[in-house]
Amino acid sequence: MAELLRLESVSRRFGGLQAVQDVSLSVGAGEVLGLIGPNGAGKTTLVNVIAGVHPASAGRVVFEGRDITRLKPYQTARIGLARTFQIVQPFPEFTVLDNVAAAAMFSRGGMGIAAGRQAAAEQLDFVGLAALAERPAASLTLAMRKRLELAKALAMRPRLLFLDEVNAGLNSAEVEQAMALIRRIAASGVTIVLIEHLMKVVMSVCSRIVVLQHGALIAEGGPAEIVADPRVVEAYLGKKYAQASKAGA
Amino acid sequence: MTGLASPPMPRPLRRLARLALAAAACATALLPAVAAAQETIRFGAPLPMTGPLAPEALKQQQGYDLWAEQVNKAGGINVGGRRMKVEIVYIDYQSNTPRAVQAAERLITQEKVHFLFSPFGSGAAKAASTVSEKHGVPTIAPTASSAQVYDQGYKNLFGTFTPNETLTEPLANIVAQKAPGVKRVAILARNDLFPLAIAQEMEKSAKARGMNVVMFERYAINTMDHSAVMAKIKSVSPHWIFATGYINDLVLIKKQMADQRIEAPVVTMIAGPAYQEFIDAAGKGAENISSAAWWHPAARYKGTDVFGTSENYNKLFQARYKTEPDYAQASASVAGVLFQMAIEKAGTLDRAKVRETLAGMNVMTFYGPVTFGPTGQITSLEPPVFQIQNGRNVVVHPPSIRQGEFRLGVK
Amino acid sequence: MTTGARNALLVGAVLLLAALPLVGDTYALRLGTFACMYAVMAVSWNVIGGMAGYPSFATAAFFGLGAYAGGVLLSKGGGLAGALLLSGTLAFAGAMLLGVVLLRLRGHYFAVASLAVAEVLRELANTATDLTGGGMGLNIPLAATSGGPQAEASFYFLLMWALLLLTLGVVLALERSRLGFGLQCIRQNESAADMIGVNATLYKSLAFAISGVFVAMAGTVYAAWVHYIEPPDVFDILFSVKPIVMALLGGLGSTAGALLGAFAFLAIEETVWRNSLEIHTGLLGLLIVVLLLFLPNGIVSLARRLRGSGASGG
Amino acid sequence: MFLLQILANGIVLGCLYACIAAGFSLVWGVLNVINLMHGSFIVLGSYLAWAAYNGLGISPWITLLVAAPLFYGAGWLMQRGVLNRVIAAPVLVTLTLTFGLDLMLNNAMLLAFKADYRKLILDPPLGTLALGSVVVPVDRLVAMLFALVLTAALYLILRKSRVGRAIIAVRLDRDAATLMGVHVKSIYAAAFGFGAAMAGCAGVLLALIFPISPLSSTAYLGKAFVVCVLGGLGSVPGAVLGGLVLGILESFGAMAFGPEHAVTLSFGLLILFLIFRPQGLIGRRGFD
Repeated sequence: MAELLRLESVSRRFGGLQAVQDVSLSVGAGEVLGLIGPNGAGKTTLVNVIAGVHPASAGRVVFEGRDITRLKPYQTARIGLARTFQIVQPFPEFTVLDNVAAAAMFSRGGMGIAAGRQAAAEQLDFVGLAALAERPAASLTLAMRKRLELAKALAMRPRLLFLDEVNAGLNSAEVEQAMALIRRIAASGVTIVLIEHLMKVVMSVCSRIVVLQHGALIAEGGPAEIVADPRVVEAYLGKKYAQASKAGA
Repeated sequence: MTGLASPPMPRPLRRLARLALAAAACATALLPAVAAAQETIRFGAPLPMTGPLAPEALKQQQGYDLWAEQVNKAGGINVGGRRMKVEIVYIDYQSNTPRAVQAAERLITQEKVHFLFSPFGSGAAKAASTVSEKHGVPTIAPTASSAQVYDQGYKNLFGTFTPNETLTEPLANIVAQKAPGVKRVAILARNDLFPLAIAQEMEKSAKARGMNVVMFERYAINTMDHSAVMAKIKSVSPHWIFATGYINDLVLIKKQMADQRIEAPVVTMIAGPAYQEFIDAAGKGAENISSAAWWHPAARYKGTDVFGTSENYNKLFQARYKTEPDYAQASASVAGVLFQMAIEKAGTLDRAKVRETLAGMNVMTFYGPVTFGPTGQITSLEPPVFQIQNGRNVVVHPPSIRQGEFRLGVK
Repeated sequence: MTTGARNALLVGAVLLLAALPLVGDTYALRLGTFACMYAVMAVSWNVIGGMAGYPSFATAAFFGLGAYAGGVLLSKGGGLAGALLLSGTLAFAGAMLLGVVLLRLRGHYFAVASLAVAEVLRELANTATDLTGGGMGLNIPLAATSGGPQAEASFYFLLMWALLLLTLGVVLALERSRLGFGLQCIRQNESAADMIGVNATLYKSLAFAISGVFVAMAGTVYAAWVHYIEPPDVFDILFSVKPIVMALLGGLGSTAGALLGAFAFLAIEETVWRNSLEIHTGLLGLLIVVLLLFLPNGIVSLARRLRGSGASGG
Repeated sequence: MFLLQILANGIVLGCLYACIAAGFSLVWGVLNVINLMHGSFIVLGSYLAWAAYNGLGISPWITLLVAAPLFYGAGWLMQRGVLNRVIAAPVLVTLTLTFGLDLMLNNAMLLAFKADYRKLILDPPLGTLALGSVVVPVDRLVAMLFALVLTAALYLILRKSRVGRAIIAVRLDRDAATLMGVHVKSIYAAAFGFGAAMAGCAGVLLALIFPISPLSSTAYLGKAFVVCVLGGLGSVPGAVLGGLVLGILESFGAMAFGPEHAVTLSFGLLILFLIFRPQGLIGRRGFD
């Protein structure tokens, strides 16, 4: 499948801290790539680098053949790159509808307020929030806010969607619904990069998985291989378990 | 629209605050002033009672009040046979020029004053003169000496200070005569209409006598610290230091000159040494500082006005305010006197006629001979030059009222 | 009462104001001119302070810039229209340039920097004596309006009133436009706005420029009206603080609130100034404190609370 | 040569600026409130020294000791009573609120002391001291020394005393401090109290040098702003460094460009620092 995004030895430093180290990666169109790794591995930082929140200290980010390393967040948003936030970021005083309308209005192509609200209504139907359209965003529950984030990202008609721990804090029923939603989004042709801790979700939804630790890429491959890979187990559970799994496998 | 989180507050207090604010908000702002009683002549006097120029405003008010009391004690002004009392209407414009213009308009249209005194100082007087010109209200400016104030071609504006060069010329003459060695002049001026204008006149007068102006610096209004420019003055080692500003500026400058042990044969300051407050604040450092002003209590004029002679004015002022008058108070009083003489001569309160009489006036008052030039600024005064000698202002020029010799050396 | 209806009501009231020259004397016209001037400042400030949420204290800088730019052109014989155009473009361009740098700051830092801009401009006007007359002030010749004080007072009142209408027209249109929507996003959560494609730097600079252009033109009208200006008067810090108090008085964030706040503030200020010789500055301070402590949402909310209704106005 | 003289002027002035700014910087840094009344507090301190000296013959050095607790108490009360209500409010509200309070305070002083300039003239005038070609007025020198002592005292209080540690904790992380059992409300009041005390004492010192009037409060406030941003928010050593830099720059700047540009220079500097180095010369996001 055609290559959508390519990272060429991307790294990012904050003063002495090497947050992302020499990551090279490519994401094909239509894929659902899992991006996993222990806390503080640099997953969110990597997304921030790609989205332009923190420009890369070294290396190149290429999206659809175009170098977007130096682009600012609002520019990446306009060429089809969307992301949800780990900590939800709604516009508190706006209604749910206007939150999504804002995303539709200012992202790819851009549109007027009326058209924006029209597109927003459609996205709200898609994620099942239509009933709460007129409620202020600040009054939503956590699960509903996560869905609002999703609706906003979709309203940006993304070609590449980063879902940053969309299921964090949800109960099992809510996770099931979220997974169904992600599958429907993937089916609609959107390439997804899923940052996730819940192995259940990763194993069932992702077509390929990449593992990050201390800012560096330590493993890549299908779900089955990754789970068995000792380096991954060691990264998550420590050395002792790694030997056990190697011995047992 | 949730706006800001409203603070936790006991219910009754919040209801009280709401009512108070609502009442104030709908109070009608345009309530017309009480109708003017017919038998008094009302003079409008916008003054900077609050703000940086408050000390100067106080002096003008003392001059006006003394005149009004004397006139009313003598039975009021004779307007074509009818005796009318005098009333002065004050408005505070907070040393803010736009508000001075608004005050002038309010005095004319709301308070229905017959005549107007200008606000303090050249800048505000000039700004307000536009309003009195538009309404055709004769206005006398007791404290505006710069020619630029009278350069707008207005007919209704008159001033009781002669132009700035009438101060700097006699000063330059005396210094040239008494201290021929004075060749290097350093000028420090407050960046304001009157102080800067008179500094520029000083520069001309000094250059006209072959003196070399080695330094001409301006300092910003409200400057607290002059030590930098003091160092500059010291570096050019001038014979004559000429500083302009208002009382507090000049007290500060003198102290900081002493702080850096700056001495010079001649030190002149304009609009400070004439005031007793300056002498008290500057203390021993004020010795031998020279200055000039449009009037001095040592004057001996025989006038045909309500005060009569200069000595009588001094006596009345001393009795009322327990201190000797200076030129600012005298100028405010003479502004009232000139209105009185013009009204009595014209025999009417009609503004155009009173304006005519003022324009063509040629009288002698306790303040000196008064005739107004074509621009409305008085041209007939011969401002005295004086010097602070052991804590008192001593007149050194003109010879007719001289009290002492011009001395050199300021520590 | 929906926002649309309230805006229409207020614009209608402003239109009615045009009749003042027929009924009021020169002092009433002067008050009317000040009211329109304050309204232009409050409504303009609301674009950057209320809509974009950036606490700008630069209104005095724009006003002074407009007064001097227009004043200098007028004193050199230029026409009023030309002067208005000049000060408007200067303010717009200046604000756009300055905005790119200044609007990177947030909160206190932005407030202090915008305050300092007025200080620097005032000192520049003070020292550029040959251009601006410096501390000696600037003479602006009497505009060639024939007729007595009433005619001239009406002329300047109608001029300031027209400027207010222009400002209201632009700002009300802005409020409902895409730019207005984007500014609301920036105010609520700037990083989220970035992520969905809002060009925050450009939008903030535009808001800053619009908050300056009409204030500068008001400065020019003011200079022509008073015929003589000095740096400390037109760059007075009160011109930066009063519009904020008016917007707060009217209810932060809405153009109608700013407009209402401006007229209410003038009424209070005039009443206080007229009736107390000694303590009016103190009373003005008291008003600000009482307003901020007990009525943070301003008169708009006051009306709603007094009615006790839960109407969702605004 | 007179360059030495200018340097001396700059240093003496700088120390006074430091003392003026230290309290302002503390309040801004800890409470995140810009206290526009700071200038008026300083003028109030000057009036206290003037009244004590002319009225009761108490020398300014003693008034200094009285002023510290007096202003601390006044500041403490004002914070608890008024400012505490708007601590969490946006900068718009806190800045405008202190502006309103300043209008009231300034007007009250105008009524109480009239607007004429008061001057505190020490009976045996302290005269001037000559060190080689450099001449320094003794009253300024003594005021400078006291200013340094005061600033050092504040620094030590913040470093060594319990309330000082608590103030720093609140400045670094308000929520964490609350979790540690710090009663944040009274710490805010204490910080504001110290700010007011510093202003009052600075006022007593400045009474010796400058004429006293409610109208110079804006000049003091302007200096406090510039020095505080120059040195770094909430940092006492930052205030000292910022004060010295401003004092020296103003002295040399006035020489080079002329005295009327001193104000332009200082505010131009303020804008540049706000944009390129908001944390100031040595200030860090945390505390020093």
